Amino acid sequence: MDNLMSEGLSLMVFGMGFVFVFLTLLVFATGFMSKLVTKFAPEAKPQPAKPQPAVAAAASPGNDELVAVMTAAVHQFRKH
Amino acid sequence: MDNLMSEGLSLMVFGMGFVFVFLTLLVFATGFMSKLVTKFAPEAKPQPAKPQPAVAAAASPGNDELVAVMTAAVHQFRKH
Amino acid sequence: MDNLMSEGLSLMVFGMGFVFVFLTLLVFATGFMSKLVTKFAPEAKPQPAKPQPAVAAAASPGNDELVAVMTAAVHQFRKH
Amino acid sequence: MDKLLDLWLASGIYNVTPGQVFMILIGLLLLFLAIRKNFEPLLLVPIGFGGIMANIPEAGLAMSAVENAIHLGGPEMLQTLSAALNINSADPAVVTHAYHAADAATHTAAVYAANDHGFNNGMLYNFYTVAIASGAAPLLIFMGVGAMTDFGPLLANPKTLFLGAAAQFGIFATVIGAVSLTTLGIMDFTIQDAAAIGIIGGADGPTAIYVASLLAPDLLGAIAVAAYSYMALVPMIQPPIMRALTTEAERKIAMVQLRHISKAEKIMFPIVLLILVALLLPDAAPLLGMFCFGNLMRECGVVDRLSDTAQNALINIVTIFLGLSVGSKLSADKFLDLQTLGILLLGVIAFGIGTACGVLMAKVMNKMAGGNSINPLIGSAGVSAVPMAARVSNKLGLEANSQNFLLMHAMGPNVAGVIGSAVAAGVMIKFVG
Amino acid sequence: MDKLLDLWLASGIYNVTPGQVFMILIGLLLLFLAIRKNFEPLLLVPIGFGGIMANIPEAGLAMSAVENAIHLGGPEMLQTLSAALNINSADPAVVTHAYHAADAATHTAAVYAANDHGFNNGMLYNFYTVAIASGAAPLLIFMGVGAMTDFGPLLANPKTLFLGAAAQFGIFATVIGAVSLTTLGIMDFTIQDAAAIGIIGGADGPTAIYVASLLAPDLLGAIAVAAYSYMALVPMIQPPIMRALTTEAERKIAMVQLRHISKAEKIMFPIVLLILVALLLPDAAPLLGMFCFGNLMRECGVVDRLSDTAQNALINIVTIFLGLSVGSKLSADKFLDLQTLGILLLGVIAFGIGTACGVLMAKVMNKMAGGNSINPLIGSAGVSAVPMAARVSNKLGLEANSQNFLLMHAMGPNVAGVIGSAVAAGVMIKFVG
Amino acid sequence: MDKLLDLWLASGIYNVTPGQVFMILIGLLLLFLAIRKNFEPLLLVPIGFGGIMANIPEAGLAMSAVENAIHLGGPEMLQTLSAALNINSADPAVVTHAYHAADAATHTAAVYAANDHGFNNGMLYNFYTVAIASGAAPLLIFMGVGAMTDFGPLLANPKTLFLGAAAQFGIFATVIGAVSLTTLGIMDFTIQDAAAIGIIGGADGPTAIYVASLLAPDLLGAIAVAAYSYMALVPMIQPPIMRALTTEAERKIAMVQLRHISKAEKIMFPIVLLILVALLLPDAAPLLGMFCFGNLMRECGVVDRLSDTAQNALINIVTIFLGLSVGSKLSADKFLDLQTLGILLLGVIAFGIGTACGVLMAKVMNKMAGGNSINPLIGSAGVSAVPMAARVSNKLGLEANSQNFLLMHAMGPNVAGVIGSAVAAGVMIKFVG
Ligand code: NA
Ligand code: NA
Ligand code: NA
Repeated sequence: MDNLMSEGLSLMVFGMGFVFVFLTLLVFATGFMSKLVTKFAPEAKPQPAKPQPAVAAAASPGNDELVAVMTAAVHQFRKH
Repeated sequence: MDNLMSEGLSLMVFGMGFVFVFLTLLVFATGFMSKLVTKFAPEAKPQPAKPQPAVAAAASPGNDELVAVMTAAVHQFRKH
Repeated sequence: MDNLMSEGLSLMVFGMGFVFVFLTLLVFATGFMSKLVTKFAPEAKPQPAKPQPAVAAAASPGNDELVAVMTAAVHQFRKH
Repeated sequence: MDKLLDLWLASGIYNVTPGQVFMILIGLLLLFLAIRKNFEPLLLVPIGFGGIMANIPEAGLAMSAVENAIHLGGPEMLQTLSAALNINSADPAVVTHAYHAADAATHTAAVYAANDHGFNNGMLYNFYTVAIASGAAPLLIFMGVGAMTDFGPLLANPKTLFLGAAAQFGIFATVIGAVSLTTLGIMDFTIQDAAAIGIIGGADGPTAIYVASLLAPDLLGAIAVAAYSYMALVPMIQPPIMRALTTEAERKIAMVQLRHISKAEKIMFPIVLLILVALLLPDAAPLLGMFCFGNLMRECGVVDRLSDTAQNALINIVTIFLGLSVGSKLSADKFLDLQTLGILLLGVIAFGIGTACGVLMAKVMNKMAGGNSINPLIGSAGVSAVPMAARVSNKLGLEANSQNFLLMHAMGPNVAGVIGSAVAAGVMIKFVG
Repeated sequence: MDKLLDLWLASGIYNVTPGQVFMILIGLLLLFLAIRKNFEPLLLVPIGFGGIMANIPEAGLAMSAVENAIHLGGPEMLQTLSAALNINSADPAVVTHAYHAADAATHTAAVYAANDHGFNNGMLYNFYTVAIASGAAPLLIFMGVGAMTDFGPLLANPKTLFLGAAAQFGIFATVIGAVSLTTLGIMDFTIQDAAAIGIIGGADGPTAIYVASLLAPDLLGAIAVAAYSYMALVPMIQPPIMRALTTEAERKIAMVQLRHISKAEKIMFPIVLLILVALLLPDAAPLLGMFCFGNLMRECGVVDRLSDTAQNALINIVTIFLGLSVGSKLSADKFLDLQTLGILLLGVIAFGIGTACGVLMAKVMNKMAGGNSINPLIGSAGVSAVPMAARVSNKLGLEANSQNFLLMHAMGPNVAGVIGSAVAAGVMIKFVG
Repeated sequence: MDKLLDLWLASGIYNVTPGQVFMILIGLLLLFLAIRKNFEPLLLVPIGFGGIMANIPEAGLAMSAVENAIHLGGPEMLQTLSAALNINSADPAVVTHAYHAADAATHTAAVYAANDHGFNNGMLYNFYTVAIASGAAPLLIFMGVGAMTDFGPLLANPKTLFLGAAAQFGIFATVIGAVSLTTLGIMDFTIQDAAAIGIIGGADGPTAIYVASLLAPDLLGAIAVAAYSYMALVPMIQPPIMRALTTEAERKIAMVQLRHISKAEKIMFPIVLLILVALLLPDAAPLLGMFCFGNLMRECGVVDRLSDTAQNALINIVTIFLGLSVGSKLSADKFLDLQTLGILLLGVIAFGIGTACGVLMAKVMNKMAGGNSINPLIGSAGVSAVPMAARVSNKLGLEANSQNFLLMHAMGPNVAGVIGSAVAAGVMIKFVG
C-alpha cells in the first residue's frame, strides 16, 4: 500500500516536472523558431490565400458579390 | 425429408406469428409514445429547424431569397 | 551472375514484347468497339447530361442564370 | 521461348473454362441491366464488375490462399496441404473439401502451409472477409439507410405496420417452397438455405446479404443478385398483382392527410423500437440496432455531421466494397448450379406473394374497421423495396384517380416492411442459425 | 410449442438482469444529456446508444466469441473451453478468469474452440478491437483535431504554454487521490488504474481513451463517459472556481492584441513540436505525432484535400466507431461497480484542481513578470476542453468588463492544454504502462 | 532519481543514432520539397512525416511487436524469442534474422511470445500491414485514379497507345541497369529487386508501390520516394531530352482536332480493357481491374455518388494511410544503404530512357505513316506522370508554335502510359514474383 502511494507520488513529481520542462522547452523552441522565420522568411503581406473571405461576404446583397460567392462556393464544392 | 418440411412449416408459423406480434406491439408502443410526447413535450410550433426550407425557395427569382439561399447553402457547405 | 543478366534480358525482351502486343491488341479492340458503338448505338446529340454546363455559366452576371446555377448547385449539394 | 510458353500457359485464353465465360457474360448482363435499364445500379454495377473479376482465369481474385495453392501449387503443394489437413489424399477435390470442413486450428495450419509457399488471398476474397464475413458491411449500410429514413409517415399512421407485417408472408411462403422442392427431390436445400432464400422476399438488400452470409454463404451471390434484380423489377412484378386483387373503387379510395409529426416523436421512435427489439428478439439486435442508431443520428439534430457522413461518404465506401464482395461469390463453381435457377424462381414468387399479402391485408383491415380508410394499393408497399414499391402504389393510385397522391401514405408500410423483414431475419437466425 | 418456449427462453424479457436494465437506463440518460442538454453529443450519442446495445440480454454484442460461448454454450462447451485453457474447472467464472489471464497461444486455442462451435465475436466487440484496442481510432481523432486546430494564438503568446502546463496538475493530483482511496482501503485501484483515471483531468477525450485502452481497458467506459460528461459540464464546473480565485480587478485585465502570425511560423510549429517529442518523450510520439501531422496538413496549404478529409469524412467515420466501441464497455458487469463512482468523483475533482492551478499559475506569472499582462481568467482554459473552456474564460471576462474579449487569448492555453495532457499521457505510459 | 534516470535513458536524445538523425533530416527535406517546391505534396507530405515518425528513437512506431521486443526486451526476452524461433543464439541480429526467415507457424510463435511480454506493433507498422502489405491501398488509389481519368483523348486517337507502350522501355532498360550493376559487383540486387526498381520508370506511384510491396518490400521506401520525386521533377527531366531528339519543325507540327467521343464508347472502353486483361495477363488483373472499375463508375453515369466518393473521401483517406505507411519504410537501417543511391540513380535514368523512347516512337510512327500526323513532343507523355508529362508536352509545343495546344493530344499517350506500366507490372509479377 505504501508502495502504491510512493509510486503515485513519484508519478506526480516526475510527471508534473516533465510537463513543465517539456512545455518550457517548447516555449523557447517556439520563440526561437518564430525569430528565425521572421528573420529569414518574412511574409511579403498576409494574402487571402483561399476563397473564404469572398464567401464571407455572402450576406451582402450586392449582385456582383453574389456571383463571386456563387462561383467560389460552386468551385469549392466541385473540389470535394 | 418430412422432417425438413415440418421444420419449414414451423418456421413459417412461428416466424409469421412473431412478426405480427412484434409489429402489433410496436403499433401500441408507438401510439403510447406519441401520446406521451404530445402530452408532456408538445411542440411550440413546427419551426423550420434547418435551412432546407429556405433552400427549397431557391427557384423563386427574388433577389433577397437568393441571398438567403446562398447563405444557407454556403453555411451548410462549410459545415461539411 | 550471368544467370541474373540473362534473366534480366529475357525479362526485357518478353516484357517489352508483351507490352507492345497487349497495347496493339487494345488499339484494335478499341477501334473495333468504337466502330460497333458508332454503328449500333449512335448518339442522338451530345446532350449536357449533368448540370455542370449550367454551373459553368456561373460567372455570367444575369439573374436568371444565377438562379439556375443556384438550384443546380443546391440540388447537387443535397445529393451528397 | 520457355517464358513465352509460360505466358501462354498462364494466360486467360488458355485456361478459361466455359463456366467462367458464362459467368463473365452474366457479369456483363448485370452491368447492362444496371447501366442501361437502371436496375439498382449502386449495387449491381459493383456486383457485376466484381463478378467479372472473380471469373478471370488464373487470377484467383475471389479465392483464399489455400484455394489458390490447391489450384496453382502442383502435386507437391497438394501433398503439403493434405499433411496439414491430416488427410491421406492429395486429390484437389478431396483437399478442397477437407479444407472447408476443417476445424479452426487445422484451417490455420493449411493457411500457414499455403502462405509458406507464397500463396495469398485474392483481393476480392480479402474484401469479402472484411466486408461481409465480419458482418460489418450490411450493418453499416443499414445504419446509413436508417439515417436516410423518415419515419414520419409511419408515425402518422402506425396501423400501416400491419401491412409491413403481412407482406413478410412472402418470405415464409418461399421457405416452404424451397423446402418442398427439396422434399420433392427437385433441389437440395437445407433448412438454412431455405431460410436464406426466403429472405429475398424481404425485398431488402442488406438484410438478405446479412442473413445469407450467416446461413448460406455459398448461395450469397445468387441471393443478392436475385434480391437486387427483383427490387429493380418491382414496377413490373407488382402492378398486375395489385390490379388483380383490387377493384377500381378500392383503387380510388382517397386517404386522409397525414398529421404532423413532432421532432420529439421522431427522436423517440428509434429508441422505442430498439427497446422492443432488446426485450423480444435479441437476434435482430445487430440489424435493427444499427438501423435505429442511424435513424436516431438523423433525427436527434445534434450530430448532423455524423448523420451526413453515415448517409454519404461512409455508405458509399461500404457500398463499393459490399458490391465487389458480393461479386466475388459469382464464381462459376458456386453460381452455375441448378440451385441458382431455383433461387431465382423462388425469389420472384416471394415478391409476388408478399405483394399479394400486403394488398389483401389492407382489404382485411378495411373490413375489420368497417370503413374505407386504407387504399389497398399501399399494401403492396409493405414488401419494402424502398422507395420503389411506394412509387408503384402512387402510380397506380394516380391511374385510378388523378388527384389521389398515395406516395406519403405508402411510405408508412414501405418502411414498416424494412422493420418487418429485419424481424423475420432475426427469427430465422434464432431458429436455424 | 418447443419453438415458442425457445423464443421465450431466449427473449430479452426472460433473461434481462437488473444490471442490464440499469445500464440501459444509463444509456438513455446519456442520450438525453446529449440530445436535450447538448452534452458533447458527437460522442455521447454513439456512446449512449452503444451502451444500450451492449446491454441487450443474450445478444452478446459487446462480448468476444469465447465470452459468448461461455455464456450460451452450456456445460459441454465449458468443458471444451476448460480443456483448451488447460484448467480443471468448467465453472463459468473460472473459465472466464482463465480466458482473460491466458497467454496468447492458449487464448487462441480458446478462440478456436469457440469458433468451432459456431460462436463469434459480437459486432461491438469487433468494433472495439479494430477501433480502440488497435489504438487507431483515438490517434485518428487526434489527427483530425490537429487539422482543426489553429495554433496562431499560442504562437502569438507562447508563454501561455505555462498555463497549459499548470492545469495538468489536475491529472496528477487525481492520481494521488485514486492511490489514497486505495491506501485507505475504500477502493481498489492499481497504479495503472490511477493513472488512467487521472487523465480524465486532461479534459481531452481521445487522450483519455487512448491512455485507458493501454493502462486500464476495464475502466475505459467509465473514464470516457466521465471525460466527455465533465467536458460538457465545464461551463458549470469552472466559473465558481475562477471567481473564487480572482479579484474583480484581475478579471478586468485587458490583454494586448495578439500579433499576426505568419504562415511559415504555423507550418514550422508542428515540426518543432514533433522534434521535441522525438528528443524527449518517445512514448508521447503516437499521440502528438498524429496531432502534429494533422496540423501540418492544415497549415502547409498544399494538401487541402487531405486536410478536409481528416477534418470531416475521416473524423466522422472514426467518431461513429469510437463512440460505439466505448459504449461496448458500458456492460453491467464492468460499469456497475463502486469503482465507477470513484472514477466519477475523482474526475470532477481533477477538473476542479486543473482549473484552479491554471488560474493560479496565471497570477503567479503576473507576479513574476511584475505586471498585469495576463488576465487570470484565461488560465482555466489550460485544462483544454477545446473550445468550451476558452469560451468560459471569454464569458467571465465579458461579465467583468463588457469590452474585454478574451476568447482568442484563451485559445492559447486551451490548445496548450491539449499538448500538456498528451505529454502527461506519455509520461504515464512510460512509467506505469 | 531512478525515474529521472529512466526518463533520460529512454529519451530520444540519449538513444538517437546518427542514422536516425540523418533520416529525420531526409524526412524534413521531403517536407520542404513537398511544401515549398510543390513536389507531389499529396504523397510526399505524409511520406516525409511518416519517415520522421519512423525514426523517432525508442518509439518503435515502424516496428513489429517482435522487433520491438528484440530491441527493448533485454536478454530474457531474447532468450524467449530464440526458443520460440527454434534457434540457439540470443544475439539480437541472429534473432532478427531468424524472425524474418521463419515460416508462418514459427513467426506466429514469436509474435505470441512478444505479445505475452507486453510488446505490440508500432502504429505505422499496423498502418503498413493494413494498407500496403494487404495490397489494398495502391489498388484503391488506382480505382480513384480510374474514376478521375478521362479516356476521351485516347479513344479519339487510339494509336497513341503505341507511345504509351514505347515509353515503358524505360522500365526494362532500368532492370538491365540494375542487373548490370550487380553483375559488375557494384550493387547487390536480386532479379526481384531489379524489377521493382525498374517500375520507377513507369512514373506511376501506386503501381510502383504495389509492385515493390510484392517483389522487394525492403526497397519500398526508396522506390516510392524516387517515383514520386521524379514525377515531380518531370518538368526538369524531360524538356532537354525532348529538345535534343526533335527538330524545330517537328515541334511545330499541329495535330488535327480530336473527334467527339460518345458516352457509350467511354462506358465500353474499361470493359474492353478488362476483358483483354482477363484473356491475356491475369497477373495485371488486380491493378487494371480496379482501374477499369473506377473508370466505369465515372463514365456509366448511374453511380455518380460512388464515383464521387472514390475520387474524394475514399482516395484521400487511403492516401493518408498509404503515405504514412510508405514513410514507415524510411527507417535508417533500411534506407541508408548504397542500394538507395543505386535506386535513385537508376530511377532518373529510367525516366530519361522512357521519355526518349516515347519521343522516338512518335517519330517512327510518323515515318511509317509517311506523314506528319503526330507531334513527337507528345511521345514523352507516354511515361505517364499524369498530368504533368502532358503539360510539359503542351508547354514545349507552345514554345515552338504559340498556337499549338498539345495538351489534349498528349493526354492520350499519358493515360496509355498508365495502362502500359500496369501491363509491365503484371509481366514482372508473373515472371519474377
Ligand atoms: Na421487407
Ligand atoms: Na488537457
Ligand atoms: Na507509365
